[in-house]
Amino acid sequence: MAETIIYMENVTVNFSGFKALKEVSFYVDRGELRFLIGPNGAGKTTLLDVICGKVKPEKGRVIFGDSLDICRLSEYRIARAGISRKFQTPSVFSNLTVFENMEIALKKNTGVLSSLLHSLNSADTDRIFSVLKKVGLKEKSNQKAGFLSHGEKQWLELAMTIMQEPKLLLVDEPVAGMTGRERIRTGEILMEIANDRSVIVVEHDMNFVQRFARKVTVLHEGQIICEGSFDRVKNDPVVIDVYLGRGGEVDSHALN
Amino acid sequence: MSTLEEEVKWTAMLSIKGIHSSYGETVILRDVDIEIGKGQVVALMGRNGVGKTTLLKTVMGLIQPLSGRIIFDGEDITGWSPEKRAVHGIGYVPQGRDIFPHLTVQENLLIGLEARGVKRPSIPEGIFELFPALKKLLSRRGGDLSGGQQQQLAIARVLITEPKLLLLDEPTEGIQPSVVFEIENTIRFIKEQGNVSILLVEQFMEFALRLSDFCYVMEKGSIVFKGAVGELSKEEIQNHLTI
Amino acid sequence: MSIEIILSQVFNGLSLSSILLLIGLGLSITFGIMGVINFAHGEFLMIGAYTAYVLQKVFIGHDSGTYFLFSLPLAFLVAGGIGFVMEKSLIRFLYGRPYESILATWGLSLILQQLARNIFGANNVEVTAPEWLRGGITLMKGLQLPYNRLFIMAIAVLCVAGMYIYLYKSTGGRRMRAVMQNRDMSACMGIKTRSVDSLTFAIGCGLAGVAGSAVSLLGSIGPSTGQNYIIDAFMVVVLGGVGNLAGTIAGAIMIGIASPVFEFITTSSMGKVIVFALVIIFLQWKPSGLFALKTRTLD
Amino acid sequence: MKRNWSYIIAAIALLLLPLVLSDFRLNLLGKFLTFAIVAVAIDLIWGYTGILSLGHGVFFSLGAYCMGMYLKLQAEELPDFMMWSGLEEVPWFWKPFQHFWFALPMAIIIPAVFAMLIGIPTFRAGIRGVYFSILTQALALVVSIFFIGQQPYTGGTNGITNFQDILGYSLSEASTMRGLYIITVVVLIIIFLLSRWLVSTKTGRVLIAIRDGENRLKFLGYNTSVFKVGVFALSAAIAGLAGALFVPQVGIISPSMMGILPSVEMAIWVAVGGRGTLSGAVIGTLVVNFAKSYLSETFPDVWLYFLGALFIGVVLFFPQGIVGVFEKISKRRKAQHCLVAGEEQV
Repeated sequence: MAETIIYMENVTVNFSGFKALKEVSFYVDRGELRFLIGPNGAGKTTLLDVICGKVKPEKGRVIFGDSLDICRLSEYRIARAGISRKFQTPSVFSNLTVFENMEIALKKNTGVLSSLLHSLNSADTDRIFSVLKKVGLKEKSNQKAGFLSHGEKQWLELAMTIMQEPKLLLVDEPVAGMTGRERIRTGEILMEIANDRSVIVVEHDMNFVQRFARKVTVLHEGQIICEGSFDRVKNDPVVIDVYLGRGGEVDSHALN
Repeated sequence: MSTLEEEVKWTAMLSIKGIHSSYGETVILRDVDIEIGKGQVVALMGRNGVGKTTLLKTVMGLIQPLSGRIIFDGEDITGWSPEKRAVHGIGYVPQGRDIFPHLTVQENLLIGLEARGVKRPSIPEGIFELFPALKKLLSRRGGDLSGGQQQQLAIARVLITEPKLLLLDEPTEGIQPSVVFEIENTIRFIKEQGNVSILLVEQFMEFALRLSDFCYVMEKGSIVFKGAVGELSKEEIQNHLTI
Repeated sequence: MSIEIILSQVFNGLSLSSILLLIGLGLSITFGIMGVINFAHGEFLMIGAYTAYVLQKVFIGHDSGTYFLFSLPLAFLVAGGIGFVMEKSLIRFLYGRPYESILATWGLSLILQQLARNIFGANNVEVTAPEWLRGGITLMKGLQLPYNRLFIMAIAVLCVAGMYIYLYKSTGGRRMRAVMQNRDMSACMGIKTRSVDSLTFAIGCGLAGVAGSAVSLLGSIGPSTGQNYIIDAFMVVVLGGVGNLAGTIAGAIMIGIASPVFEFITTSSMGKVIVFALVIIFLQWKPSGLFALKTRTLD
Repeated sequence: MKRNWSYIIAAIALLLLPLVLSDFRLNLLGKFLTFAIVAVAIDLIWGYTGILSLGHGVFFSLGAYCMGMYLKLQAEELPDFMMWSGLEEVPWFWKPFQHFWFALPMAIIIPAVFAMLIGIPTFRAGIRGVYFSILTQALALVVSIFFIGQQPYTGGTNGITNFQDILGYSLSEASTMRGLYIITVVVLIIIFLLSRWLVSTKTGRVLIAIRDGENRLKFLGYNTSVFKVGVFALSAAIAGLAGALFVPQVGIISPSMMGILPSVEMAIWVAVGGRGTLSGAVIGTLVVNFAKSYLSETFPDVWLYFLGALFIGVVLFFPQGIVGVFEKISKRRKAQHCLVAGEEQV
């Protein structure tokens, strides 16, 4: 199963002089759950932005699956090809109901005419409700998404990415601003999603990372400084220097 | 009302009473009380997203609290604009540093003095003694500096205006260890001068405890723990910082 | 087509560019710094033009040659002053609401036009150019550079130079750039952002006023004079990118030269169509304008 | 349910008005109702999709010119302005317009195609927000100047006028005018229902999603520019149809209907009524236009001040328009009702 799903080589991203990524090469295998960590401004979000087509790199190439060149595709084509993105701040459509948000996320009838003429069949509706149940939002399906709490919005967005049935899911700080119980819940949802697809997660919360991570990549100032199992990463002297050494977030007991 | 003001007038540089604050939709402060004495360094700790930055922004005036009062140097500043608070002596070093990217280092340094109406301002030499690295960078654009240099510039930019209260939001975040060491020395130097109070938001516990006299820990928008450094147990804080 | 004719069209274009530049600067800065689209900006040009007219009426019979030199700073002050009042009373409610600002400032423009109509009458009026601006330099046979157009270019160059010095060499300009780059942080440094806004808006309106008194040299002026330039000025901003000097200059030169040249080659109505089509084609290549700053926060 | 009933009552009332109103007033109302159709079209693209077009006067007028060409060719073999410009024959692209069956579909198709020509490059390049508004406004200017410049083919500044009959019915007969009025009401009802259906489908929800978060939608696999081009073209087509209904009732179409002022005014009708509510678009149009006809008849100078103040006032004080104000009142009443009921229970 060591097939590569994302193949990124020598990618450089330049924001008017500021290099957010410098010659980054990054590979993720099919079915992998990968965590990206690093200090603020290290380039984690930019890396996700490149993979989902939001940012076009100045140099380098990104191949998805066998041969799909990401850098040449528009965002919606990348999404249709099977890369889905959950943004850092919840970005659900607040004037639509929870159910309507899910309907929009359904990977079906995304053209102008088909969305005009086709309506949901009962299988679609069942699926929407079953996914909503999974994230605990079934009872709120008729509520406007704008009225959900912060945590619920995050879950709705995760549910929407499940509806997309992506081959690769990119998740940016899924537990920021959540309470302890919400975090565990979110982790469980993520693990379930990761069962049958590849997932890349950007996260600050090291306890969360430790609990759920299999393989970790550490970014610092636009470069990858370490990659490997959580144990390997946490003992890497460079990583400790620039990131973990700051303590605070990492429970020293947990590390030992 | 007046008793409260009188009560804090002689003891505290900053006194936050019963603040409720919301920022967008993400974080809400619930009934936060904090007090900082003259020349005191107070650490505010807590995990990501518990409301530390929101609290600093509320003190700076970037966010208006829903209720509660902020008393600074004997004056109730609750409804004041950020610029008025700045001129009255609150200096802010935000999390992303917020250097003006297209202004030179020199312009970044001068802008605070100019805003206070100083005619023909010049950069006091003392700043370069604290941050020798900045002297060589004066004509570079702020946006071209490295993270560590930006952090030093951000602190220098505020110190020039001689604030009575310094708000530091995670000064060590994303900074290489050698610069962290320099920043620690700078803060210690300021502390030893004794005329600037500091509210230091940090996740780096050791760093924060080395520098501060008193510490607060926040969780989900409320203060859950407080105590004088030296009397408190690190384990207890640790427990609040992890899940 | 002979070389002289083309050169004289380009020359005419440059004087149009100068006027568009003076209007575009204000538009671009107000959008960049406050997120307000000011559709009444053309009316500040109109105010400047009427300032020149009124001044001429007052000085009639006197030394009519020098009065015009006074009309330029006066137009700047009058238009800028009215702009300042407008900013304090209306524009400040529109910050960061570009759509709303379009409608509201459009309403403002209607009111200002109607005011001009009630004060000065609906018909156009003439401002006679001073003696020393008549005639021109003859470069070659069939190619004369009229003094009034040269004068307008000189004004534009002076104003842009002044703007440059203000922005990059003065403390006020530094504050303005700081607010444009990071409003919140500027406030935290003690900058009175609200006063910077009012001043910026006033300067933008003042520049449009200067453009207005320059326009009065080219032909008759009326309540809707501003309308003749505003759309082209917006094209300048769209082309040049928002909030920077270099882009506005480049955009103004492009639109200013392209309009008369294409209108000359084809017809005046066809020329407008071609220029519009070229703008749309250009935007395929650079959707956010010539000099857009690439930043991380585009959403 | 209650709302549906009020719609039905309003529709019946509109259909019965010919029995009550004078011919002059009826004609005026008919004209305003064609404007209301444009307003619904603008609401689709602005209120629901969040794209402010300031060039709908162009699409309206394109439709109107198509119908005007037909009417003109009914009246004269060689239109008078062509004769004055020295043309001896009707130009080839005018000829098919002598047939009603050609002119009417063209009044819908030409604006739609034109909107696509503008929409495809701009939306594909990712031009949005106020940039799009500015471009459409420039479009209004450019097209109106173009029409003025093409005197021999468009009638120049004067436009096309002096019509006689439509499909054999004389335009000077009151009964023809009444018929045209009824047709306008019926078309308005159909367009209204069509739009209501559209926003109730998934497409409608996609449009709202574009308004609230276009980027997010792209990452969900939607080619948002196709939707935007589609709704722009549809909106233009409806505006063109409205123009075709406008011409026979008013008797003239000239470039003054396609310039910037009428185009921006159309947006303000929607804003006054309330963006994002179809009924608001209709109500706003009628309110503003009756105010206009009253004020410009009685105090011609005041009208422009009033219009200007209206633009400013709506933006500053009533961003949700008339419908928004009513909704607020009814909500407050309901809340009070609940409160009273609650107190009684206690």
